[in-house]
Amino acid sequence: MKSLALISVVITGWLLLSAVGDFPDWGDPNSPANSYRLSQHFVTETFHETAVPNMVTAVLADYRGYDTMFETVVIFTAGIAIISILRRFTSDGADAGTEKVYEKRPDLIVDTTCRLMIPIIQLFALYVIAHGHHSPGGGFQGGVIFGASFILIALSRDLQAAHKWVPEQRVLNLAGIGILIYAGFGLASMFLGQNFLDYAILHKIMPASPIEARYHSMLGVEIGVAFTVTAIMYSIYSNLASKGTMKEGL
Amino acid sequence: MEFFEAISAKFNYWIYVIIMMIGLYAMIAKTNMVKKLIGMSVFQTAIILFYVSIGVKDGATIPILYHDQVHAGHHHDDHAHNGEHYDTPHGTDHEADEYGYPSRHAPDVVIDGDDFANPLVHVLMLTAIVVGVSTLGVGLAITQKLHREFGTIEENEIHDMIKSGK
Amino acid sequence: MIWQFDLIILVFLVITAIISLQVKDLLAASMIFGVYSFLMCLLWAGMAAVDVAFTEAAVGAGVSSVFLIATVLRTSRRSSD
Amino acid sequence: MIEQAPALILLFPFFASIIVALAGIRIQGVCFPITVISMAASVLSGIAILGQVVNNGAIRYRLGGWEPPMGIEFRIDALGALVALAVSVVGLLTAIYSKRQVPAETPDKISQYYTLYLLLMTGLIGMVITGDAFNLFVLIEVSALTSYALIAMGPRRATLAAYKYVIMGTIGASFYLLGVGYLYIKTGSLNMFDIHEQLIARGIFDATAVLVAFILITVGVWIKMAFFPLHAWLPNSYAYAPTTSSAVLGPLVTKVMIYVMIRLTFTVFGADYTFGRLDWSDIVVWMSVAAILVGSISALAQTDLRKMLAYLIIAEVGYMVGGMWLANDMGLIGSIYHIIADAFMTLCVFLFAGIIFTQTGKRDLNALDGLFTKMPLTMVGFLVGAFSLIGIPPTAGFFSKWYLIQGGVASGHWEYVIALLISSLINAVLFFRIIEIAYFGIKPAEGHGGHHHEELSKESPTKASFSMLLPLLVTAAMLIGLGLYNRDIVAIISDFVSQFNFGVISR
Repeated sequence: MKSLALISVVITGWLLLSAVGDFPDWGDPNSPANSYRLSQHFVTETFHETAVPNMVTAVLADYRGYDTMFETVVIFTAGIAIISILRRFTSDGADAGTEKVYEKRPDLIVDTTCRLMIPIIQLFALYVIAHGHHSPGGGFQGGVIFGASFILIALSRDLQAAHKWVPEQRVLNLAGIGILIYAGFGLASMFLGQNFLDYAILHKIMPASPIEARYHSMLGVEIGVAFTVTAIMYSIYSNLASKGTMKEGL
Repeated sequence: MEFFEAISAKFNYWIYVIIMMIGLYAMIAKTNMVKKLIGMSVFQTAIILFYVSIGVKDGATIPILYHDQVHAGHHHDDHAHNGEHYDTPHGTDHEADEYGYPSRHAPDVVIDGDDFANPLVHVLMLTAIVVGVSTLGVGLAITQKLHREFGTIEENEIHDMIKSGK
Repeated sequence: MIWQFDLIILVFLVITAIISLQVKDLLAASMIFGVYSFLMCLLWAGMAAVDVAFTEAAVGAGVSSVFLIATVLRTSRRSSD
Repeated sequence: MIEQAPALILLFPFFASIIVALAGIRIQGVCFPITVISMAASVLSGIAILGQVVNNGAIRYRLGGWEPPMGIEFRIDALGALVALAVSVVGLLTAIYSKRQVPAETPDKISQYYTLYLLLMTGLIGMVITGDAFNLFVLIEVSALTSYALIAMGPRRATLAAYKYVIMGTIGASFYLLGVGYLYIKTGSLNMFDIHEQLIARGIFDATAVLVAFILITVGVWIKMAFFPLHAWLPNSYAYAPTTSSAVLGPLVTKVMIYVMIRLTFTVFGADYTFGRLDWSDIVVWMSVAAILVGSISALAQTDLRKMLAYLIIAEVGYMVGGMWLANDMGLIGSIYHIIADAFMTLCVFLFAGIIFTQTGKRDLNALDGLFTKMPLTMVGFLVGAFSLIGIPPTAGFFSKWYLIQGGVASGHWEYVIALLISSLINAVLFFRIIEIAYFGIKPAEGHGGHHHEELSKESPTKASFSMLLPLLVTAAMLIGLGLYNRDIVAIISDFVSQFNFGVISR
């Protein structure tokens, strides 16, 4: 295996390096990728067409919104895939693989610190989601941070404690609803007579101009992404940490 | 010296290939499944590094308009700095679309294309990071299932167990 | 982007990548992989890709490491290579 | 409504998957009807698209209303419409087949199974109709993640095969992504048609980066389609996965990747570049000859029915890759026609293998002992599929091979023609062996356990239920139908093929 790996690495590496000399210099503003009308349009016109100052958010949620919908679907797929691979709904007694990793004791310092941190983390996550139009961040990043706060609960106490907040069923509902919110914006624009995901037409049902309709729809879409990502990140963790039994975490 | 310049202008691309090959080697040569998955993540992040390197422009800043820049067009507006409030200046002589709304938002804001890094590659790589973590999660779940069934996470040991008849 | 910093981070990236793939203890490998992701995040932040860096900080250095550690603790810390 | 058909063909299974995920956990009974209804609606949209394309030419559908290349667009031409329809029909048939199988094989994960199944269909249909190179990567990953899970839901060896598939599949998809990056750095565009225009406008066909991009994309797609030296992940994955999973993965995933290869080669790089400037036809055709021979001979060595069929897929992939690289009209027509024909004949034999596995509980060929009298209809369905794989008229397999051989003769690649004939011969040997076992039973001389097997299998196999038999017979009928109406289908394919003037490509 090692010699096979070495051969393929050498061939691939040589192939990739042979093209490096052909690339434009690093940081060249006049390289084809940076000067072609595609990226120029995204830089100069995004604010005029969507009213969003963060170009990345606008391109992510509007120009390439279809991609982002499937990005959310990838996350959702991963969540469902991990449940279908690992989850065991029937408890068949003692399992040799899931012995306790260490003795669990409630730790005062850990518990208090997490109690203190979790509200702040969640508040920050909400800020990241809501402020994605104006600063780095957005639904995905905020969703991961929000999911991390639930992971912190599960880590600091027990998976059961976290389950009281977010039962398995509710997690999956949240994930599905997130995608439905996203695709719902697309479907709404379809019903109003435009193509899938054309938010501008939504101004008919929003008190806003077409450009502002794009702005507000993007926020809605980001919230949908955040729902799915939060739910699936926690779901993946709880499955991996309990080896699919959902009984006890790490 | 010429050689040094040729490298220094593109050293990002050189090192991305090195990192990527480290990952590829681990994906093929390692027998431990978790190691293979770490190698996979290294491999994928190297590709993301390559894409991000494409979008760099000398002298450009992050692809987010500054607060002041956004409001530069609103000099007629006294409340320009009262928060995130970018409403369209109605009643000016801007072209209107079929619904009677202005077809461009804040038309007097002029943005120079060379001032901001290429946002497109950032968008693509956000998606690629998501794909990477999803694949990592599924790979880890399969690893755990294999550990549950065979009691090991070494691929060659599992092969031996199958060959010797369970 | 200051290219000196860029170069230093890139060298550290290569080092951490090699260490995380060579160390026999998988828990240590996961931790060093987190360091690798964090360095990558720094690099991208320097390249003006703040959104990508933010995501990598949350996903690569955060959640991915947690997933890896969860798997390592649930399976085995030992690695033959 | 009709102008939204390009989006609807994909949105029906997409929305259905989420509804199944949400509602199916509580009420498991809704999973199957929702799946079948959504796939049927998708088939109807596919028919609408095909009608529109045949009458009015290629459809362009702008997602988000943005003008390409700023936004993502669907561009569906004759080839895309045909393959998309074939994918959705196969999806519908497998969905019907899954009614009894899924509760039997994965009893506690029915809703997850159907969710993944519908997401796989969404991904595959999306791959066929998208016109954006990066969007294709995202959809490849959607279908790859679902495939990993659908395989890993099986027993022990399936899980190991799935792990291998994760590693190989990720390398393939990453190579593809890297290739797109190399194209992007030279052209600045992501839309497939726009990349091609930019390559011409900038005159950079000679650039090393474009060559490396071509190699990376081709090798990445080859890994995903299990082309010969890169096929290691396929046989065990498809042989040990749950039967419904292999019945949908076997016919579709490799065929859609071949479609993707044709799409990228002809739309992004162009026939002039691939066959004129590079002129690697000889090497790739020889590789496909190797793939055909290795696949067929390995299939001959198997005693496990499904593993044998999995090796046949590798041989069939060799047919199609070779047919495309023959670089003439007939080869390309044959290759595209074979995508559709092979989707149905692989489906036919995999459905048969699934029925046999469920009804007898055995994996090896001895399970077929004397089945002609016990399951006559099942065997009739299988016979049509087997005849098609061998290439006996009037089944679709005969006509696709006919075009491929014509292409091989026209381009002078005799080794390809000979490999096709040898492979047909081996298929004949394989399937007549099965027919012999099924019709005459195992002769006592063939093994000491023959008598013992007979006793066991006499009581166990029961007649296949209607939901399993119906898709098998429909598939068999479609194989004959595709064969009888081959002229109409080839006429549609020619619409696509005739844009490439192979005659004037300078060699």
